Amino acid sequence: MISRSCLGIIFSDSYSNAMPELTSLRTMGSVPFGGRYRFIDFSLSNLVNAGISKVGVITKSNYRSLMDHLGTGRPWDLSRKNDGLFFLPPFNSTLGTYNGKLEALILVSDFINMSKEEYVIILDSNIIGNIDFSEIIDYHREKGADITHAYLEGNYPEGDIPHFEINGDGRITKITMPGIVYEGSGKYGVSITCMKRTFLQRILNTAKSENYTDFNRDILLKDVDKFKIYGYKINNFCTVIDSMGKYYDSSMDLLSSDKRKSLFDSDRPIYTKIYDDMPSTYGINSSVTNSLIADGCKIEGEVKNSILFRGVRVAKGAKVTNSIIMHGSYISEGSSANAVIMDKYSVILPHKNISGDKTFPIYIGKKLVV
Amino acid sequence: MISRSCLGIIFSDSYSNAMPELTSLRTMGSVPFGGRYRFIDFSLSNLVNAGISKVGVITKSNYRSLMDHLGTGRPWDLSRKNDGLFFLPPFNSTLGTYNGKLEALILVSDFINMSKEEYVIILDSNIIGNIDFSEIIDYHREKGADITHAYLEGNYPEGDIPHFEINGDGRITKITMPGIVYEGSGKYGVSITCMKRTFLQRILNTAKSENYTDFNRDILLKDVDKFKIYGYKINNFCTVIDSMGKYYDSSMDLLSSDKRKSLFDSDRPIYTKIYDDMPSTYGINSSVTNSLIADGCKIEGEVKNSILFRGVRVAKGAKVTNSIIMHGSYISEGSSANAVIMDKYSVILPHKNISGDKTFPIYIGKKLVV
Amino acid sequence: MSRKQECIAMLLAGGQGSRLGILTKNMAKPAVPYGGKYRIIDFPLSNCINSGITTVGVLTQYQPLVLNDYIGNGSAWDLDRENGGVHVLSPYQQIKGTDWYRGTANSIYQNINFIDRYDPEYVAVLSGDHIYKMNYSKMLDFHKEKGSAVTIAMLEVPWEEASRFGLMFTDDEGKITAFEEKPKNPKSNKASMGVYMFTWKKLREYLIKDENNPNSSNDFGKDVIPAMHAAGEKMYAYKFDGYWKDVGTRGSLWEANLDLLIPSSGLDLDDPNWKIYSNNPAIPPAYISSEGKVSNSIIAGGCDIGGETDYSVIFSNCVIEPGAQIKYSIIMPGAVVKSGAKVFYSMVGENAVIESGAVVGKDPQECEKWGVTTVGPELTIGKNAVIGEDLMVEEDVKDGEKL
Amino acid sequence: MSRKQECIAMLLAGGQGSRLGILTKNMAKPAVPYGGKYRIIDFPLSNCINSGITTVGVLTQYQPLVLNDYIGNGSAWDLDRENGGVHVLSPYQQIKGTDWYRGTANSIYQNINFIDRYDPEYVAVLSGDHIYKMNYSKMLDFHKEKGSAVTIAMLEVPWEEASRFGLMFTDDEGKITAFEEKPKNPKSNKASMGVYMFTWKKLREYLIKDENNPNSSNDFGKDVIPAMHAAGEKMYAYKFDGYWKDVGTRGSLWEANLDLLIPSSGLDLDDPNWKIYSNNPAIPPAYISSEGKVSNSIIAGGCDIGGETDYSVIFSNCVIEPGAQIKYSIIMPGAVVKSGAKVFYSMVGENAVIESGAVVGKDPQECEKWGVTTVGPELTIGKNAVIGEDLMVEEDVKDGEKL
Repeated sequence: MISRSCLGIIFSDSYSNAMPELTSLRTMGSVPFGGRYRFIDFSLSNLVNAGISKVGVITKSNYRSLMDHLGTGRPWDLSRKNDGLFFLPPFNSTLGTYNGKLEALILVSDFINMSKEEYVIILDSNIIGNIDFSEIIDYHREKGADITHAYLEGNYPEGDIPHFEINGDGRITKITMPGIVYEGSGKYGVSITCMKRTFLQRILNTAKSENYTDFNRDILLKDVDKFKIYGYKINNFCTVIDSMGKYYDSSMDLLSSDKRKSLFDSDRPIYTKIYDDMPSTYGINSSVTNSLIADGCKIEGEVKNSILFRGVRVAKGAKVTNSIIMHGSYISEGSSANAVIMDKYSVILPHKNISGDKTFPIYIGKKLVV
Repeated sequence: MISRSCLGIIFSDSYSNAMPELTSLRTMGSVPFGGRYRFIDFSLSNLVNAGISKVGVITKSNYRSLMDHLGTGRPWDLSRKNDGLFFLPPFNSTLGTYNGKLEALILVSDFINMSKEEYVIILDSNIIGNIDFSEIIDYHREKGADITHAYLEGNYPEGDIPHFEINGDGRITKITMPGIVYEGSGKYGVSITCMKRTFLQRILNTAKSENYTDFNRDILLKDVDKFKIYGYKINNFCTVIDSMGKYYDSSMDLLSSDKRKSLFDSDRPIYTKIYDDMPSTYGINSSVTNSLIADGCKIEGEVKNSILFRGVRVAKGAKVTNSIIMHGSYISEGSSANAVIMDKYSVILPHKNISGDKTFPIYIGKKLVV
Repeated sequence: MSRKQECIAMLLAGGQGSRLGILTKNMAKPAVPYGGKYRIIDFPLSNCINSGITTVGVLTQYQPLVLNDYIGNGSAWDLDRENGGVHVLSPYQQIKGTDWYRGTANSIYQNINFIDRYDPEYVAVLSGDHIYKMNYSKMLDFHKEKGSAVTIAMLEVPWEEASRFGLMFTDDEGKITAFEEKPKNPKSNKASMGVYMFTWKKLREYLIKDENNPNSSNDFGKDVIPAMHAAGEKMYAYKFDGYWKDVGTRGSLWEANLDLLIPSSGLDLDDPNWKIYSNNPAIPPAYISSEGKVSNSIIAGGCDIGGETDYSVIFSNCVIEPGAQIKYSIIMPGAVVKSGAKVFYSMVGENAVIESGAVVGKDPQECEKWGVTTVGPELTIGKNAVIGEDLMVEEDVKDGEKL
Repeated sequence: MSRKQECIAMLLAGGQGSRLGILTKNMAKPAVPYGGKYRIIDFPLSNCINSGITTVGVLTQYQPLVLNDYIGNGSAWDLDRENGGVHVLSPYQQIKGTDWYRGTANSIYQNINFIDRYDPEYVAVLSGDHIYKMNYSKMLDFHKEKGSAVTIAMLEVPWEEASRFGLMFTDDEGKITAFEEKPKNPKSNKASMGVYMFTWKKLREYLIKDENNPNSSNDFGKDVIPAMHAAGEKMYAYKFDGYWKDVGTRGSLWEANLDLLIPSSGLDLDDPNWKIYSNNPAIPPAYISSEGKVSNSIIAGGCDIGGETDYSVIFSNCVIEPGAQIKYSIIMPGAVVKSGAKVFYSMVGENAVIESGAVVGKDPQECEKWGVTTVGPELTIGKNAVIGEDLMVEEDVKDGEKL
């Protein structure tokens, strides 16, 4: 086949409880990022840029904002007669929810069984990066792997993330789960896995009969010797966002030209829902430096080291520094915001000064007036 | 506006427990009907044929088959950048479900409040008819009604359906709810109502504060004097399917040329999902009379007074009479089916004779082999 | 807006198809109805999407309206894409004047800009008027494996028919060593199917050369392929052995329709793994009335059959009244055959009306030299009119008239 | 496939727009960029969808490729419809030969079949090259109320400019009593905006009459409207009083862009109830670097601004390097202005490159007779080259060259 025969499955809810502020009203997948995107845009765009045209999105709760964002899937060219975008709420679960990824996959196994694609890529929606998935599939095929797992190399992040030992051929020979906190550096997993669809079906059958629920614990750790698990190293800018600190730092990373250009590679665009705002206007006495400005903003004041989502207004004499200001928020005349994350439609009233610190940004909730 | 400014809201689940055989695995809206349709196709087509391009579908449970059927809404031209088709599962309900239509509407009031349309049409998905909704809106406007409620005239059907007394102007002056069984004839309600969107919002606010849940009991019956409720008479062929008997009889009605032509008016087509089967082939010794045959059938045997959905196979020497055979079912060599409703992918093995009666058709479940 | 595509397809749909006569008066040949619910172009378009080719240019300059209307946004074939999809490409006016497509090669030449937007490595050039199911991606694999400049799909035809085709000679590897164009005494039976897979860089180069050659007729078969051959480019033949039919004449169109009734013809439109998509109108299932007698026929949706049909293909929305007889005939969409009328061994165009008692066509056994009779679209054949064999009816026929 | 529509729109996008010179070398005028992220055609298309008109024919014969590519399947304007939607209509070959569009009226005449498929009661005929926001459905209401055969949108222009327009005289009811075409001494300041609402039955009749009139130039303004007037058809003027600008010249295109920076101009593209849709490329937000100095400007997505921009409109994906200066200028999509270059009172075409140290355009105060300088798309202006005022640059300019 000319288009790659691969199915995509995205977990839209992974780690949702890691960022309660941003995910109390939305799934992880619909958290705003980078001035005009939602987290899931990166996973979806990576899939479609690899020619994958059938994608299932597994949801658990609070998925309305995600449904609104994805709509018919058109911006990702996933509004298709055949294939396209499939919403997978926990239909068959009596509890209306699930525990662990294996259980979730078992609940949507109809979708997997009725697909015809040869391969499947399963990934989390909180992975921000521009990654060539067709390369992962090629690598998987070439190595004759059972499972290919993406990884990054560097200082271990916090969290119960698998650490890998990998041999010269790229095969993962040892996997450890560090518990919650870990020091040091090395190779650690990023939740992007590639398998043959039939292999996944086999795993799920086993999981079902053995009551397995956790992919990492019950499959990777247990069967690292039995299965040929290969590691695929991500060399591009890539960040997995699982805390507010990580969210803030990763956002600020986009002000670095190298990282921004690595993420927004024009050969593999990142698609998102279109809102048709007019381009931003900058007033006579405005001053904007080192900032990302989405469409529809009206800037009369000062903006520095910040990210403005669409439709943000910065009034005369207002000052925004080191901040992330989401859609439709308003910074009033004479007020200032430093190291602040303002959620959608929030307002800072005139002549108020809100200041956090880069290591401790202040979060202002959706529609809050401060 | 040139396109009518009206919002559509369909209850996909109404009366689901009235036909447990056909709705145990699907919502009412996705029950197959008429050889190639699902119930909801009629409501949806009536809405879009009146120029309505924003439709919310309220679901409760078992809505996967409905989601599969509706997809992106493309066959109804509802795959839109703005507007289009909106799936409304009980997002905000802690129970994941709702009681009564008012409660369901309250749960989706976000959707109603964020819409801009002037009017709203609310209807059930088990109404089979080709009805000009633009005429209903015009009538509603002309009468200056608060609520316009569609009705039929004739022998009262079974069930707790509102009976109307209507004055010369068309205004409903008295409403009675008969309880489960009722004799006689007259005017009775069909669950299609038209209101101003703002009027609906007002009703829902009241219902919320008063804990109303049932639209018929808590609004229609209570406020027949307070509100200007008008009746709109449906003159076309129209049937409300709320029992297996009604399902069978209404299906057989389609073999009548008049009723069929009233339902499939080429000026207002009924749209449905497209499957791209080839046209049906009729073998050398086949005999087909007084039957509706969808695409993709292969008929080698005898078919009489029956409705065959797409992809049905009738083997040599097999005989199908007075029956409804759904998608992909197979009637084997030398067997016969009389007054049978075969659900999807069911099989009658060779040389078996299954016979019900027109007043008591036999139901064969999905994928069952008999 | 346009992203790189490994392979795109260019579909030559330009032909007026004059041998189809009245059937193509108002539409290009690829828009001619086929098989009960299809049009000819459904086959290459479905082959494209099933092969994973999602960008298709349809080249046409002759009566594009019906074709345009039929293709619409391409959603019927899943070819409505934000990136790529199906595009109907008519010639356009340039500052220096207008260029009609002068030949098949010129039509691609004029759309080099369109192709370059997708920066493809390979371009499939397809005829728009054949009935066949083919996986172009397998042909592409073969093309890549051989490192070919152009790969030509090839079908072994019966020797007695070979002289009607462009023929190829190949070595054991499939490499093309020589060509022969419709020779009187064929020495090969390896016919070109009019399906080419080009390495775009090569094709682009030869198209520009061809355009600059004042002696060229700008045709693929006559000019570009021979030029590539002469220059020693690597050319391979890719063997195809399924059903393939050129429906360029009324006889072959009639035959190709009836082939659907012969299981052994090798043409299966019911394969769930290789669906043939078409632009379906919103119509109810077919109704066969109590008087209807249907045998060995294909009946499409929306029909109302009260008469007798035998060994025939009845397209969507036809009405065959009680007492009418259809035998060995093709009745195109929306046609009406009234009570007592007979249609034998004929093709009736879209929305034509055969009034009661009229007789159209004749059984070959009763003819000296039989040929299929064709009634043009939208025409009316009057009551009790009689129309013999091998005729092409291009205007209304009055009541009682005999032709 | 096509169902009845009360009102459809036909958009005249045919013009080469020669007064826009190099900017329309490779595209029809309606495809010219405007306002940072739009193209001119976004305005009539957005007006259509916002007015509830969901079937639009775009008539073009000049370089339709860019327009076709831009419009795509119409999804950007919510005009990708199974029934209706937007269709680009180029002239096509008929059996008897080809008909290029001979005039605005002839272009509609040639598409009577297209219109008839939707069986509309009303047809809006729109120019494709004006910037304005207008609710055609209100105009239709007026048209219906008056029982008019044709309603012409009318704008009261300043008396001193009136002589540039086709003018109308009306009675108190809005009924048109007389016309005057670009008179030297205007007696009316009621100008036609090139927006017509026709009762289709009437228009159809007059189009056929006009086509049969060998002396006609087949133009709406010159032939069809006067013929309807002469025959005593009811004609009304519908008054419009918002922002409206013909962007047919380089000067007016430049002006119309800068109008966006003047709040009092009356053009608001940020109204959520009347969005102007456009085909958005997938690009990240604009980045203003630490060296960037932006004042009184519009900056579109994907830009990387390191230099100084004042009173300018910078389109998508432009790069303004540190040390570059842009004043009172329009920089079209993808253009690059390198460090130390200056662009004053000019328009720079798509993907053009202004090398470092080059100077393009001049401040009017320093000129005798100022005019906007235009650099064509895809061109390169060499290092330290100097280009004066009121010039149209149609080819690359070498390093150090002075024009």
